Amino acid sequence: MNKVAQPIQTEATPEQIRDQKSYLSMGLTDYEYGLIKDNVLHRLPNYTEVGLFSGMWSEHCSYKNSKPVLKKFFTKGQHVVKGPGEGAGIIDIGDNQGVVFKAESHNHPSAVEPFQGATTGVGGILRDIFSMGARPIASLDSLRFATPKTDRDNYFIQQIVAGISAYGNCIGVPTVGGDTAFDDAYEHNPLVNVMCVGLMDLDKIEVGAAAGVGNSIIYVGAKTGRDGINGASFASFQFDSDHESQRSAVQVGDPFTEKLVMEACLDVINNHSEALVGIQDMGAAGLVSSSAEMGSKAGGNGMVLDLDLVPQREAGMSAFELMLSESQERMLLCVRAGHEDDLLKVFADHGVDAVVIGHVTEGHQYQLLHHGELVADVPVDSLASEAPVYHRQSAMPEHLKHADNHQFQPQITNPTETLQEMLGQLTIASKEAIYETYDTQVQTNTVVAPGSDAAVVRIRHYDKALAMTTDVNGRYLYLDPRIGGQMAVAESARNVVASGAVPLGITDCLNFGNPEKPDQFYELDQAVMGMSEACEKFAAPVISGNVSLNNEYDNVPIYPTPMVGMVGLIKGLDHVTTQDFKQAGDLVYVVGKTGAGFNGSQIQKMQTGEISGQLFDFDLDYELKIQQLITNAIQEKLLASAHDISEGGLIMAIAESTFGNQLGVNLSSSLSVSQFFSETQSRFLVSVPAENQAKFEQMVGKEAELLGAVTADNHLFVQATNGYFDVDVDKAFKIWKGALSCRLK
Amino acid sequence: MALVKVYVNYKKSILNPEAQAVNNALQRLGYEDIEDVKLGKYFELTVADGKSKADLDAEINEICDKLLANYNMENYHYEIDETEAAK
Amino acid sequence: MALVKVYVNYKKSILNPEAQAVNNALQRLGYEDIEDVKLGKYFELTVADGKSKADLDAEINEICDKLLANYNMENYHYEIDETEAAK
Amino acid sequence: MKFAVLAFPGSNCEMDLYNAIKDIIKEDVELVPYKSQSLAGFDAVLIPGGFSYGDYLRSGAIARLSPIIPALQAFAKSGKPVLGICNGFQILTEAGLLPGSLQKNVSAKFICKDETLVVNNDHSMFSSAYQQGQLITLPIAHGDGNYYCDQETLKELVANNQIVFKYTNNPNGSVDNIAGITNQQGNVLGMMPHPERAVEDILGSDDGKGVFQSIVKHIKSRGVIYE
Ligand SMILES: Nc1ncnc2c1ncn2[C@@H]1O[C@H](COP(=O)(O)OP(=O)(O)O)[C@@H](O)[C@H]1O
Ligand SMILES: [Mg+2]
Repeated sequence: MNKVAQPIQTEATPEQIRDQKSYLSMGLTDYEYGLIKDNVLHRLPNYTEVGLFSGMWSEHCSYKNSKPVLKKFFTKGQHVVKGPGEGAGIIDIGDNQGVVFKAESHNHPSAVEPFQGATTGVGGILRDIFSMGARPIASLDSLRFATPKTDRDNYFIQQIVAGISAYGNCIGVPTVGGDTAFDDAYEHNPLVNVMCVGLMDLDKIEVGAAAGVGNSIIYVGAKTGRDGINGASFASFQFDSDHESQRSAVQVGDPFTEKLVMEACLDVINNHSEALVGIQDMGAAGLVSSSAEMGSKAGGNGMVLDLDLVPQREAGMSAFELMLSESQERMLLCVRAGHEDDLLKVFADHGVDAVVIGHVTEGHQYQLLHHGELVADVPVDSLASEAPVYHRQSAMPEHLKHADNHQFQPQITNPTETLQEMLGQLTIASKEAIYETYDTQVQTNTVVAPGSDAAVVRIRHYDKALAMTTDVNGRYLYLDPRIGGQMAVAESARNVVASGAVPLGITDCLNFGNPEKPDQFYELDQAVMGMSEACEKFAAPVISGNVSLNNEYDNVPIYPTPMVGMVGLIKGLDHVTTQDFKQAGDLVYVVGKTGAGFNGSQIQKMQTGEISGQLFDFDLDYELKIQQLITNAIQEKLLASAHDISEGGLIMAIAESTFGNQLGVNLSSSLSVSQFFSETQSRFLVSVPAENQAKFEQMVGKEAELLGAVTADNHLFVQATNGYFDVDVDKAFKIWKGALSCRLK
Repeated sequence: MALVKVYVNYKKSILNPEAQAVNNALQRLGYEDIEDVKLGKYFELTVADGKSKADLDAEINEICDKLLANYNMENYHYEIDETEAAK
Repeated sequence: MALVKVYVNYKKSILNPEAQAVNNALQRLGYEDIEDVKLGKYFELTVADGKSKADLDAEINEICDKLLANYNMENYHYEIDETEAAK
Repeated sequence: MKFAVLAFPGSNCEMDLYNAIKDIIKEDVELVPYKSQSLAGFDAVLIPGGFSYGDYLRSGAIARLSPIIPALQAFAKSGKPVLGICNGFQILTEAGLLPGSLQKNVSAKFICKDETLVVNNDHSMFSSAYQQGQLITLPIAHGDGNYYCDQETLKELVANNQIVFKYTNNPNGSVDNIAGITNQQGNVLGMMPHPERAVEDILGSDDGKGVFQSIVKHIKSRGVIYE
């Protein structure tokens, strides 16, 4: 049964690669191969070199299709310490403190192997944060699934959630929020995005650069195995005769090792900075990408690595495999010559393996030695900064060209029944079944755990806190990628504002289809423009992000889904605000005008089974104005609660606000029953203690409508112009809370 | 009744952090003659009588593929023990 | 080299939630002839040569008592397989 | 008085405990690494939650082989307070300092949420700040919190009044709703809920303070302070 020894695969010769065009199956195009041969090397690349280029020139490492688009992002701001380009971005929050955040997608690995795909997604984004010198203080997860129909579907979702839970809980970083939506647009391409937030002292910034001739390159962490070798570039490339083991190239997350690696790296950064030149995690395209990027970033030097020194979990690994393996929990450091032993000892004390595997050289060449032979010799910039960039064609998708400009009209005969049906929709229903499996409190700074708008994490020993959220509604983007992109940023800002914060900046995961198809590229391009406009409006620059393309199946892409992860600053713990009504007698207002926001809404989906028509209007200036009103009201301490109004509309916001403290409401309004389900943007539901009424009304003027008051009787009653909603809060709560947990049992 | 013993193990190239942790602990405890540790799962399924050997094989393979083993990462094998079950 | 196969199982009286979950899943999937599921751990220790059988037995028992099994909840047994290891 | 907080590779609540003692209880506290072999100078030892050694194999099984464990055993034997929380509880059972063991939750999932506990014994050195029968709210956060012991052991636990905290709404399948027990001498407590996460109103509850205040009261009332 067991083979005695794995035959080492026979590597194609440079001529065979050229003649058989085997670079195609490794992910390089004819054009790219030509560039390497004629413009970069002026000779035929060998097998290992083709591997290096295929990894480094993949979308994942080079952003070759998205770079021109990403340039459009608004990235400036006086508090931005580091914008896109490093492992993660940094924003100054005063007191010599920086908040560091970034998001990462692990859609494709999770689709293949849900549990491990999710764990390694969490592990990867954590490394991005601590490699900047920041301690991770919170994670958030943004998930998109098809509505589960079979046990298998349920199991798949459970495995994703279990993977996030297993990794985050073990390493001791609280998962404090996220968002989850269900739509069959994600049937073949579920989305698993994880965002991590870290905190650092600004005088301890590290960069991923390897400079200074003679300085050493140190490999830290887990041993290298044959895992995930096809990760970054070639989804279907066969590099081994043995198909069985090809399939097994799954990466397994080891949060325990990562915890040791994290503590050790933070120790080195904080206490041994004199020895450290640069540090970077090994992510996509493992060793080659981390080392080549570090070398290229430093500029002006080369690098040589001796692969025999790389710690290896398996025997007989080729240079190709060693360089492209995506084994987890590994870091790469550049260390000042003469300090190597000091640092190796620090790592040893933490129980972490670390070895010198090479050094920075004169010149510009990136050279690899294996078994004493030079197996690759390429200009370091050719791998990293000089990767090709493509300007793709853009064309409006068919479904946008003839979109009906009438808004959908909900059919409602019994408002209470429609409300109850809505409460049970998985996208609307409580996500407690998910976040209950996450440790939301470890580190004991979580002031607002999942269940309100944004999560709030305080900064210990300071009177300030961070609010954080992830949001995006792909349905809106499907109907209008530009305005939908604006709305994604606006919603995240509303969540942050409702929690008492002022937006600081965003990170993103751009989950889109195939950029080589003009209509799918159009969505990406337009979405980014829309997001960028909103970011500028809210003074919330993009400081980091991640791209996941080719989310299509049978030529049908997912909804364009640019996840927005926003962080805001709360300048005083007494500004922290949650969505729950606090006390009977408090007055309830809806702030912001309600229109007919039905195309792309939850009620359209629920009643017609599809999303269609032209997206409803949106005005960024009005949005900003309303958000500022809320911020002022919170800072003046006028509000008892604030909740942003999003999917499901005003009536959902009202119901959700009653759940936390089991209170009721008695409201009446100038809106029609249908309008209660409208998803018009730029609105909040707030409650105001009676003694603040005059002050509040003066502040908001005509932008708020007084609806009534919070009641103690645990009953929801809302009178609309043409009908009323009337339900026991307990009953509504049970439907809302039970819908997802029943599925995930 | 048949007793089916199913062994599920990680494939060779897959990292098994748990086995590694056990191995490290044994080394620290001074058991230096332990050269390698593998760790897998061991299931015992009690199956009602009435199926032919071929049908039983088919069922067990199906169960393993669907549920007990993760084909991305794990191998399995099993033994059918008819006598044990009688006990 | 000897290959030692160690089986660690829950004691009879103990309800194992994981085995229970597997059993429930099998029932839901329609495998109604599965009457019971037990789930334990299966270790393979590769041990360097040079110990007498008695010493090896002593060592393995010690390792199991100290680390591999929890006597409150678990039983273990093991087999020494000298031929396998030679391969 | 001075608390020791042990830190094992993979522990992740040691700073939470440290901060709770230092900032809220306002007593001396020091982290003690697992490699240390002495607990001299400490009045009480706290074993934090987390995933020591990844909780690989069984929760707490590998941690209990650490160099600090003999010192911990001696410390416990001397009658001074030892409190293990969550993973700390698991380590104490694996180390034989508390009876029984902690199995996977019946749901087979990790659970993080607030639970209401009833104080079942307000005489212990960990619970004297509470009233008998008092209801308190503490968060739980564990995958293996399902306390198991055989019937005979349970009888002893009850007879000796070793069950200090019980769940009012059993979240994990624990025998007899047990959330926390002491050893027979009463100086070693293991509990799954996290009192250190409930020491400030802004974090949702300060019901957990009583556990630490009880220890301080115990030490100070004895007038024996090891410094
Ligand atoms: N996958 C998830 N992980 C953690 N928390 C989640 C997840 N999905 C939703 N939540 C939490 O549930 C609450 C409601 O989420 P959501 O409906 O997306 O809020 P909103 O519409 O206000 O953005 C939030 O507190 C959110 O953080
Ligand atoms: Mg919200």
